[in-house]
Amino acid sequence: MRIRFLSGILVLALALMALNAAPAALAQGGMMRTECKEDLTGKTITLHTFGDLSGPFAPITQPLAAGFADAIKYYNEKGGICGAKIALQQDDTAGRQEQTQSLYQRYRAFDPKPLMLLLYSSADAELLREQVAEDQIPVFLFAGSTIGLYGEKADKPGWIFAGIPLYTDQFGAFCRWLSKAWTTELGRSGKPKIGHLSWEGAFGRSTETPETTAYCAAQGVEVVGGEYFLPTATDVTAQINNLVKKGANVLFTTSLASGTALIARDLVTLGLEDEILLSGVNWVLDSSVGLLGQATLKPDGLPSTDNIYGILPYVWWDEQTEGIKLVQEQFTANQRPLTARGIAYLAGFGAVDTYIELITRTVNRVGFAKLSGAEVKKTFENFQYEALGGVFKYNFTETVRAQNQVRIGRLTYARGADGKPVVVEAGGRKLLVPVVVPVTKEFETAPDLKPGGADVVK
Amino acid sequence: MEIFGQPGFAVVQGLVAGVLTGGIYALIALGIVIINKASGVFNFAHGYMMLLGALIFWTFFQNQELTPVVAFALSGALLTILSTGIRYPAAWTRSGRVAFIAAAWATVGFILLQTDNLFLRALVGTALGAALVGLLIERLTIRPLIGQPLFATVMMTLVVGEVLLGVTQLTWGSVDRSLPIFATVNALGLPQAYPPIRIRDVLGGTVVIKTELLIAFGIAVAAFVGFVLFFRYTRLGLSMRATAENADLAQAVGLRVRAVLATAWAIASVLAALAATLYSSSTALSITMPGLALRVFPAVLLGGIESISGAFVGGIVIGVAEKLGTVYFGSDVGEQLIPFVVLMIVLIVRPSGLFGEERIERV
Amino acid sequence: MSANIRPSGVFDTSYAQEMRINRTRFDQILSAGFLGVILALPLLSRSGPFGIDLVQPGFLGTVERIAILMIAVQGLNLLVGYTGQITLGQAAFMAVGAYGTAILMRHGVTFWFALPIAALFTGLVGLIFGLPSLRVKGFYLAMATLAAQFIIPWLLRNPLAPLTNGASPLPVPRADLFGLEISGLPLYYLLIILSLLAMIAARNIIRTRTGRAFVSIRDNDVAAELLGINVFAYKLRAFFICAIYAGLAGGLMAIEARSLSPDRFDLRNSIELLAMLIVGGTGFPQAPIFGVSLLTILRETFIPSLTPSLQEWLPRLLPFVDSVNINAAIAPIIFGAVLIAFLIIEPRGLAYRWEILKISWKIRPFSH
Amino acid sequence: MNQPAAKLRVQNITLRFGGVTALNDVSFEVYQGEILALIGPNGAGKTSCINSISGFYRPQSGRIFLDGRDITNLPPHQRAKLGLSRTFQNIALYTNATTLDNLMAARHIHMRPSLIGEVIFWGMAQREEIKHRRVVEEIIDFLEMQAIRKSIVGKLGYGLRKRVELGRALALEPSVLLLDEPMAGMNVEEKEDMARFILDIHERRGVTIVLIEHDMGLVMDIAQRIVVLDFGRKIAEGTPQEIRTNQAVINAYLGQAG
Repeated sequence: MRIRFLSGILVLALALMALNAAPAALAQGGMMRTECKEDLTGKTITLHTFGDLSGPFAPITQPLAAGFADAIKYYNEKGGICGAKIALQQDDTAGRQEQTQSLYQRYRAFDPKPLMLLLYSSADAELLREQVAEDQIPVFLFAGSTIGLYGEKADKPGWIFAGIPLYTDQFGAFCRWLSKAWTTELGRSGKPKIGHLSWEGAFGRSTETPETTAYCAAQGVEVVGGEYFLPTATDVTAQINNLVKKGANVLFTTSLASGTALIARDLVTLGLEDEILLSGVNWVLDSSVGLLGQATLKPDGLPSTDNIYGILPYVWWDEQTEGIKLVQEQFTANQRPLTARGIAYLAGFGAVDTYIELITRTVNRVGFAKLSGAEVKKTFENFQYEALGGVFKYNFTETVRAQNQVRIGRLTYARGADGKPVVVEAGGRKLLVPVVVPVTKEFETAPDLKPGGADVVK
Repeated sequence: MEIFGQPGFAVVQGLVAGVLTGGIYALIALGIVIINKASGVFNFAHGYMMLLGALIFWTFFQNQELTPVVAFALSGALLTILSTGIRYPAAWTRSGRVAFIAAAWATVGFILLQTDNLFLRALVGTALGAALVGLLIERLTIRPLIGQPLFATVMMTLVVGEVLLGVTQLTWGSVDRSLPIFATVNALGLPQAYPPIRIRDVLGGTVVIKTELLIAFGIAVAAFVGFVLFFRYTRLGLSMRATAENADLAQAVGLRVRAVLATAWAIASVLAALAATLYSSSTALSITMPGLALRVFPAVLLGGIESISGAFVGGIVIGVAEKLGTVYFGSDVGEQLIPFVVLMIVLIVRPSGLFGEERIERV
Repeated sequence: MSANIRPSGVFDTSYAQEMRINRTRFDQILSAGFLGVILALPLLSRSGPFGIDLVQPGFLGTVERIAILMIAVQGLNLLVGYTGQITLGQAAFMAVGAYGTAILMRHGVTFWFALPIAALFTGLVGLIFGLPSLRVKGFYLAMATLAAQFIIPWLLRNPLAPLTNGASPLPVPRADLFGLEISGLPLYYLLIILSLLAMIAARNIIRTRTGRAFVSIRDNDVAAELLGINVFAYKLRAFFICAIYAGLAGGLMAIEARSLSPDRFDLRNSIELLAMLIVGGTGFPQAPIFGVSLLTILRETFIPSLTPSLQEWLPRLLPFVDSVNINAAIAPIIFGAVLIAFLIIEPRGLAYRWEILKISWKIRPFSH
Repeated sequence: MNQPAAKLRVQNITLRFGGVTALNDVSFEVYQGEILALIGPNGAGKTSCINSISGFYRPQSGRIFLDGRDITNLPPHQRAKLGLSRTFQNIALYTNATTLDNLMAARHIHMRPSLIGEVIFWGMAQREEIKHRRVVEEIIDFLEMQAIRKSIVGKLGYGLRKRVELGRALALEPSVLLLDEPMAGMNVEEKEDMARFILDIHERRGVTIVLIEHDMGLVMDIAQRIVVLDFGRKIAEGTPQEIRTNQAVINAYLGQAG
């Protein structure tokens, strides 16, 4: 198995290099790590994380965990946190809330108390929001749950920080871009009308709030309604037909890879691939979507998942930066399968990098002896940092605790000099190589659409 | 043209999609019904057996490498099945049987090791692999509970599901996979799904039939016909029916109840793999698969928990109810509420299901 | 199913004495001791007054959840174990109790009213889903309750969304007693006491008229009807009581978790409650104590404490498997393997084993 | 004839299962305080008749009266409240409960319903328990079952289970007791015990008894009147002496040739 994965990755990497398919590298300096003021050699600092590793969100959390593991291995070789070794404490909740609760109570009681919790489920954050405030344990969350971060009325304790933009803000940013790009860049006529088509559940419904609908309307984008499907659905043609009947010409999805690929496939089935633009939150711009979507091709010969638009709040694998090079190197060295080459692995790697920076800065400020969750939170509340040399950009303040620098990206496939898609062979199968291209080159601040947020339309 | 206020073509589209999806539901239901028939146990592990079966198929279908160890193990499974499960014509001599087994073994080994026809290899490999899984489950977890309270056995199937989940995570991880089985190879050399069948101008619009779902439906129907014939005419099928009716009596007349039980599990496991593979080919092979089996429970009940034809009708009815419900009331009602409302209505009107047997009580 | 072997040397002088739950001194000491240990646990933890670090503070939360789930499983035991009606909807009934309590509290009703009102309301919902028991039995009835398991969360997610926050979490205010907030230790003791009362109440139901009617229905519903028991009415009563227990457990879960979401009450949870009952020993009064404790401690304490060392050692034993896959597989495989072993060794449940143990103790040194 | 008032009256009942007619226009009366035996060859409809009286089957036509009250449309549990009690051909005990609990369960209709009281089990509820426990203990003594008081009935032998079932039927304090083959499958000794119990019940408690039994000798000994069924029809009714010599009965038992 090893040899197969390895050869696949190598072929892929070679293909990418030879093609130079990626856009021009973003100008980035080297890795900007704060200098250590204190030498912590001989000590161990643990990174605490638990989440759904074996439940319904496992497709996205297992690559994330792979990212943690590889990053910790790599950074420990490079000196850890100011010489201190990074250890990982990780547990599986299987997506069960009781298990989250019990693991949290376990973690809370660790001696020393965790400096930070790394979580990756909206539901976990929502459950623990008040408890972590009581116990003074900050959380770094790789999900975009508005309620998790800000509570029901946006006034609740601020101990949770999100590594990706809130889903509501992502949707707002998409509306803003869509209204500008609709007739120009996208060359469409009429008005954009969005229909939500997402997974059932809190995650899938997180983008459809009164605030986002009003904001989009103010941007000239109408939200015509929402339809939902279960992760086990085989067919969403009925849902698509319903939304089309309501006038939707854009579908926005909040789902993971299999859900997005299913929608793309059914759009092609219904022959609507040219009429309807498919878009979604950051998870839809993932290699896994690009790989799954290849089974169905559009009449133009490209996979159904070609030209999905979405939020790209970080630098993608195809962009040439120092950070990406580093991640790619480690990815290859650890023989990760092609299917893991997505946002989750990147996020996992970036989270460890962020953790190191966070602890380093806190140690520099208060000294190792006084290191505590409360101090880490203070560092977080004034945290300007570009993780992995710019792959993730954080600009946290006391009131803005979610990453909010976004770009719009497009999922497509690598093409050769002749303009034709390139076919590579990996693991014994022929594949097109999914790439994500930023449509807007510059990062912009996403609108603030949490209840009572700055950009909420009154 | 409208039907009750909805565009006619959308209704027809919903109907078609419902029937085709229902075919896969029916196949899943069939697996659950067969185990229930043989042992009276409702199998909660079926969803996990599906996941495992589809992953086995994926392994054979997508990868060219296969260690001889796996091939050997699977042909060993065949050997076991042949030498214990099936009785050969009595006229065969001992050497004839040995030759037969050896030939079967060699053929399977050859198929499993060759890589030119991945589909055939995957078919044979999955059938054997899934059967082996079923046999192992039965032997290691179900058989020790023979004679114990039924509850314990039902519980055991739940636990087996948990272990199977762990095994799939350990071996395959959790990434979503694509499994394009019903596909041609396009100009780029990529597998490509057959284009959908479009029927234009049906009640004011175009109705689309997904080819892979249609093929899956065809296979499901074929499987059903096969099983109905199997239970009606083959010796093994008849003995399974007899055992289901009254295990003690079956034992008394010389049927091998344990062998029948093992066969039921092997068959159900193969059916689970088949259903899961067909399902995956129409969407993706995802770890959410076990959830699909839960959605099929209403179909099983609707048809009657011991009825094979009931499983088929139940699957189709639930599939159609879901899709038409979505067309008329939106997906949150159609897919999440309607199947269970239908279930409640059936239970109130006809408690034993559409095809279940009503039993007369005696004192 | 009381043991038919009586300890020698124990004589009852009145029927009242014979009917006691703890009839012998040994039983009394055992129960009192067990309860004492549970009540003393917080004092032995780091957060307790003596600063002793014998009990992990996280374990107290586990005991709280055991206490809550014991109530739900005891309800299930009355319905499934004693009346013989299967339900797959217990978690949905818990959801009704939990959301009912939370919604009432959010509208200013004090916890002490909200809980019983919500529990009673849950009882009524249970009655509705018990109606099919008029005509259907066994697994078909289970499926009617399966419908409850899907319809109730659907109602919570969709039409009731203005009250429940839909699929999003619903924050629950803190319970208070005369202005004093109930959290930490008081919450712990509240949960233990209520759980204990619920156990005693169930035990009392079991040993009196209603309980005997339940058992009659389970063992022979035809005979029960012909001998004067209104079978349907008593089935409904069983559903009602079972749902009240579920509602009670749900309401307590609401104030323990402080945040509710429909996902917490899905079919998986219902099935797991049944699993706890079966592991505990269906139809034994002690089943909830054994079953809930075993499964919860296994999942919440045993597996997490094994995980770090397994995460370290397994990748070395299985170098060809990705360590991430190993981490994801640890919990389900251990959980499953332990239960498989358990089911094969004692398929009738821990309480059954316990009875056998007690009998063999009484008649020692003879084995029969 | 100067007969006492009819305790139980079966009037023209007809019972069909699909195409099979189990009872065809059967009528008879059971008088207060007598032992009536219901006999007939296998499949004659005896058990169907008992089942119809106790309410398990609903006849398509005909009426049934208890103490002059029409009970045809009452559900079985209400008939039990009016004083009908029965045993079953294939013992139908609560197999996983003890003898004591089986008998206590039959006290159901005599106990005051109070769920709240039971939950608390204090004061009245407890006194109520003890009161009925005394009644049950009397029956246990009467039927000589002291040794098996706390045994799970599922583990008892056949003869004892029959006795427990009789005890359970008695614990209901019935005015009419329907016994469906109480002595089937017993040895001579057990049969004698059972016959003694039945006679005792009849004499000491004044219970009206309807009995199905195959053992003609016994029937002739203990029954005061006999009703004979054949193929769902009543073919004879009368004292043991009359039945013994009735040609129709002889034909039914020995076949038409006789």
